[in-house]
Amino acid sequence: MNIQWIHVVYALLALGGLGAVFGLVLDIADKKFAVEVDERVTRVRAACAGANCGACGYPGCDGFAAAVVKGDAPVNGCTAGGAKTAAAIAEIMGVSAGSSEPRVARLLCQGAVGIAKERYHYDGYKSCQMASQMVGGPKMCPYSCIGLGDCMDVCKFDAIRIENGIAVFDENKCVACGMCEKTCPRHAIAVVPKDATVLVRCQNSDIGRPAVEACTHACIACKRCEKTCQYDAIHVSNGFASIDTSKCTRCGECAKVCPRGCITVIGGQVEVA
Amino acid sequence: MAEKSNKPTMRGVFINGVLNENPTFRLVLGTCPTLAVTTSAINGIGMGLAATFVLVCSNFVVSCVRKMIPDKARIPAFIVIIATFVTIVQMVMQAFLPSLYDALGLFIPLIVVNCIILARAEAFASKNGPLLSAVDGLGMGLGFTCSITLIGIIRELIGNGSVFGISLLGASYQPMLLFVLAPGGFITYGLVLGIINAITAHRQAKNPEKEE
Amino acid sequence: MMKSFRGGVHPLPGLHQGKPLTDSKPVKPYVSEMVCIPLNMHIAAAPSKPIVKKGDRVLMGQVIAEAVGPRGIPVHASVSGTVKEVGNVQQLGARTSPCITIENDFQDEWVELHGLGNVENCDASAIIPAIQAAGICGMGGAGFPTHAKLTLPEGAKVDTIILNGAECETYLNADHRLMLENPVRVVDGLRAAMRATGVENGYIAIEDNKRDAIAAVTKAATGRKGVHVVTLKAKYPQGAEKQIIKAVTGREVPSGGLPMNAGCIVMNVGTAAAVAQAVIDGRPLVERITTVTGRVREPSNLLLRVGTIFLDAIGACGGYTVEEPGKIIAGGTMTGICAPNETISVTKTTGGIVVLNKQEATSMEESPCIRCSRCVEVCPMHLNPYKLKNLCDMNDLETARKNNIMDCILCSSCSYICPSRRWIMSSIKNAREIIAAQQKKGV
Amino acid sequence: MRITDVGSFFLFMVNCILCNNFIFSRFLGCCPFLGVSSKVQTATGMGLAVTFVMGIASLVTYFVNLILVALGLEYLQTIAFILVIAALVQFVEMFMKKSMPSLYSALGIYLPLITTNCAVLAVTIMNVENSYNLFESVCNGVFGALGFMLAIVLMAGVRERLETSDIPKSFKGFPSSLITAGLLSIAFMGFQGLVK
Amino acid sequence: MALHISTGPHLRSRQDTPSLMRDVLIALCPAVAASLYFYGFKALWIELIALACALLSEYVWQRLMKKPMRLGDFSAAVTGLLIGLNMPATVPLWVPAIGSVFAIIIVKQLFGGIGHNFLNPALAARAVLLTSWPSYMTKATVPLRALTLGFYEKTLEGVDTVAAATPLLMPGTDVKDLLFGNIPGAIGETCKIAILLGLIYLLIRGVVRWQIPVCMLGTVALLSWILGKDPMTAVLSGGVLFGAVFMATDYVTTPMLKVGQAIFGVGCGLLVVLIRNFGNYPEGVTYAILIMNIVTPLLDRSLNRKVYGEVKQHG
Repeated sequence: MNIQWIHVVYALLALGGLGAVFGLVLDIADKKFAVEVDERVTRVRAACAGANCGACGYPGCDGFAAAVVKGDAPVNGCTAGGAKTAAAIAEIMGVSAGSSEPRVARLLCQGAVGIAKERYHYDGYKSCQMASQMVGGPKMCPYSCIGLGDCMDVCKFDAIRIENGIAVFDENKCVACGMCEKTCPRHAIAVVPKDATVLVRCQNSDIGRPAVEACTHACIACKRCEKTCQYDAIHVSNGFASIDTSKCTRCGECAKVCPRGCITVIGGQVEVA
Repeated sequence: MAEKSNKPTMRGVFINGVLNENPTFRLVLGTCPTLAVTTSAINGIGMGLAATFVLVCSNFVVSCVRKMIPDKARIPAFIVIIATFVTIVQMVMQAFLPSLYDALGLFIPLIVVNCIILARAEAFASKNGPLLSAVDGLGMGLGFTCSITLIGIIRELIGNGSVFGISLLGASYQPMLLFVLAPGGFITYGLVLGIINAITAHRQAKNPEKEE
Repeated sequence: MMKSFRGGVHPLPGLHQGKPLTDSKPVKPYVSEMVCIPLNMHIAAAPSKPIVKKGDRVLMGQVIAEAVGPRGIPVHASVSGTVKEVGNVQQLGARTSPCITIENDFQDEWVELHGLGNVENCDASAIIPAIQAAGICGMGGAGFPTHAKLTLPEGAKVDTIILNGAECETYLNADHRLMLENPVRVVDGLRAAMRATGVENGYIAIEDNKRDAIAAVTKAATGRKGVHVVTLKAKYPQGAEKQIIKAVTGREVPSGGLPMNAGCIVMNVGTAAAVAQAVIDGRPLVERITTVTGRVREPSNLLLRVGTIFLDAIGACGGYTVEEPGKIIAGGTMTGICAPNETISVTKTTGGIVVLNKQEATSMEESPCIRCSRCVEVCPMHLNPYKLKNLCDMNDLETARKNNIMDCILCSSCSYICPSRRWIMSSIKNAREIIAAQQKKGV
Repeated sequence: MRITDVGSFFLFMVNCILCNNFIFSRFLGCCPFLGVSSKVQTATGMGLAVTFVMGIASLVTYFVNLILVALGLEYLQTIAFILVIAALVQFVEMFMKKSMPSLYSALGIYLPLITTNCAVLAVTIMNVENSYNLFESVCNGVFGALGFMLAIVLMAGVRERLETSDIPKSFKGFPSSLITAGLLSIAFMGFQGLVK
Repeated sequence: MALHISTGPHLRSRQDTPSLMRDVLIALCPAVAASLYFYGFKALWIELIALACALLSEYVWQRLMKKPMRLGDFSAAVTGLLIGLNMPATVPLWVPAIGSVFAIIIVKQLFGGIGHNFLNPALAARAVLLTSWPSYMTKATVPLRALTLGFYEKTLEGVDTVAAATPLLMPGTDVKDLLFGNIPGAIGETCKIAILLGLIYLLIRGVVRWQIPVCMLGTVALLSWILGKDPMTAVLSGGVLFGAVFMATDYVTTPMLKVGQAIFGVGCGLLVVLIRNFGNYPEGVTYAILIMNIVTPLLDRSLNRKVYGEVKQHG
């Protein structure tokens, strides 16, 4: 085979020439036009798949990296990079997953249909915020879960559903982001440690009759739990009892003495300390 | 990032490419060839194999030279490597498979800018050893090939009544021309993607532990 | 010539259906055995402070709670009798309201009244204090203290007072009957307000579906200085402050501004009549005309004492025609507020009590927007309600704010017209409350 | 098709923008088309940036091709062109960042994405294959890119609207975008044959 | 007793989605009647099949996806009937069936069902059928002198691709024929009088606003006149009138503001003339409206009107 070596030389020269010219120009340009960038952006940029594919919805990997650092884009936004890239970016941004003790959102109300008394039949726009503004709310208890699902709408993890007129949380899906807690107009949701299994599930500040009339499971501030607790972990203030989780031993004694059934033990098992 | 158990194995990397991170259906990369050349199953296979070849070779070479290339020149260097292999494929096809070459046309040189290849070079080959990178390229490439062949089969079957040029649906079948035209490409891809998502979601719902 | 604004709901069948029930019924007085008078009938920082206690005997017109703050107004006993209770009762607010319950002795024994005399000759500077002392607040619905409205801040240039006799709300005829039966009082009230503020132009704006009232008021207004009667096109919300200003004067109230910024003061005709009584006779505001209508046996226009319990007022109209009412609305069906039970009180702002049956009261399910653009057509503020609703649903309040969500007047026209039965106004209202709360927090 | 006079110039334009739209009938540039079309604003920026780069790339590669032809190195076309484009994009980006910050903030961020936009490489290769002259090459680049821009902006408009839609869960994201693109492309078939 | 409580308005307008769609169905009745008169039972079959398939696909989808059943809003029925009326009489019955399924499943339900489709489902289906089986879709049946001689059908095999929009090819077609529908075309779109009756009904019932049909027809007439064609023929031939009355006025896919609607109408008219006179397709109405459907979100986005109160302070 007769190889025309001269063509190879041409090819090498041409490509080399192109490469050299562009390399030189770009190098000069890089120095001349250098602009300061946030160091984290560079690192996130390096962690990306770097294909500039645009699959993340941002204009290029640089755009994505900038957005991540700004907090606009999720750390797992780089679809091309997959899970590993997401983990790497998460590390740079310092939002690594399994950090502290697991927390979970729980509803501090048991006012389901038939338990909390109905004040009126709310028939309007499905929004707790709206209903809570309207003549005292649809349930007699002005501290109850309204059950129109504002929390469900804001939950990005599909962890909340409305059953029997109150919110029900899926412990496995909940990531304790706290959106529901912020949204609830009645402040009836709290993000608590997952192992805080003994909870006072009522925040009715009324004492005595109004509380009794509002809901069969309303705390009436009778202080029996306070007297029973050997660990000084449960106290009545503002008209309802609340538990200090750091002192609570999850013994569940308080739940046994509560005449209104507003203290619950999750899982039904009472752990003896 | 749990490092200990996650050391990439050959098999793992390969499966990852074909299934878990299937470039077409999971990462949705390289959409242009997926849409453009899948008017028939044979075109799909041709395109897929060409891309696989480029992927394997470029991943291997990139991985070999990854320590020599300065960071700034990384992307241009990768592109040159990829372009070289694409040119080789182009020439080979032109010589031995002229009809396929004509059918794929412009999209052979455009393998250069197929996001999958550059993405794998950046994300995998520049961080892993040559052999592993080649396997990754093979996995990704075969994943790509299978996917676009599938789309090609569907489009050819509905739009032409045949698969790989063999008439399947009989003479009385009135082909739905739309599917071999441009809109059909988008719609088929979209529908297949949606259905695959639905199946995955269904399977995940059934046994959430198995698939992560 | 009929004046109007752009947008609004034209009187379709269904919207004005309630008017004929009571538009030809003369006003009848009705007094109940007991009244429960809320102390926060007006918009103010704090409710009025009770100065009577349980067991006290009070005379009609006696101050039972005194004004708190510069915008506050006193509350007067609307019957003579014995105070039964001073305490919190659930009214229409989000929380319970302080109320004074008085058992009527049917003596109607008045306290001594000191009027200023003729509105044209009396001391102009005494008018506003007299209005405050009479406890007058806007009777159209919002309940803004009238003396505060008429007290212009330094540098405000107001040249027009508009009396709002549009009564565009469905079902209600209280203002209509007032203008028909007592037009002179209405004109007197306007003159008093004009003299108190030194404004030269006064308009009484009435919708063209109240021809008889227009005739009566025109007759009463002849020869009165600077008083004009304007005929407006009958459509909803013709009686909204901003729309009536646009219709009468052609001016627009700047976004976020008050009618004052357009050189106008807008007052309800009922308020004007109350002003006239306060100025001429020194009589405090203790009764008002309320249309009680809907599913009641004899829909009527009643002259009710402030604090009358809804159930009594409904009883005065023969009770319900249905076994169980579905909804009891304080006000008309467009912007009225639902009562949680039958025991709430008629206040200074209650223009009507509308009873709906169960079927009417059950709202239809929201279905997806079909982009029919009717909400855009009817919006009297020329907003894009469908867009705002979408933004609210997506929780994008920032963009909603940029799309002028705060300019919405909550007139409900969009929700009314929506063929998909979407709660457009409600979600806008909801979002506005959230935005307002955020802004408050931010400050 | 060639440009010979004003009339054919317009036909050429219509052909590039509407009839043979890069996205809807040629499937070029689909990645950014699907990726960067979620907001009208970003889509417009992307479209303008592509127009800019494709114009310049057509111009530069025209001369590069002359060199290659002169040296008999046509087979290096792909490598040479992609190199030129990559370098060009990077250079333009750096240049813009420093000297035209306002323009950069509007367009610059899209530039890196363009290197892998196959439309750019495709247009340069098409120019060569159709043996367009310099003017035709640049026109082809610019008008082709305008067609891309039209497509991506329309797509972004539709997608913004679909944001509130209740799309079935497994069809959210790419699948619905692809079907949207398919439907848009059906509509665009109406433009076929405008230029014969 | 628990009273109901909601925010206002406590009573709503009587016009709701089902009633609007029902009005559209009623407005289509004259066109249906005309199709029966000209094409006999074949037309009925086509319409019924299209209707049934549309309703069935909607039902099956909502059932499978566990979505609220919305068959009662009649929107699927309108889509189905429109597809049926858009078929030529010679079409095999499976063609409208596929059209209906495509329209409901892919164009409408995949994007979330009623109110969320960005293309008119009936038109998109027609475009799909037109591209997929052009030979069936453009074969025009001519009810020659149908009015004078009763049912008289003739298939113009020779002039397949001739178009509905070029009735002047048929010797002896005059404005009267155009008006009464004695011309080739789809079964529902030939009889202009029936369509105008529908338009009048829709306008009286306040279902559609005049902006879109008037702007579209006006633009077609004006541009045709400028191009030296008879504006009357241009407006009355082909599917322009049908499209302007029933397709371009579809709420979901048209702009919200009046200005936008006017622009939409003008755009449709412009594209119709453009495609008719310069494009591959004899009948541009389908594509013209589809293209304007796509532009609609941008029109909605960019057009704004002056909000009340955006003025300087008085005095």
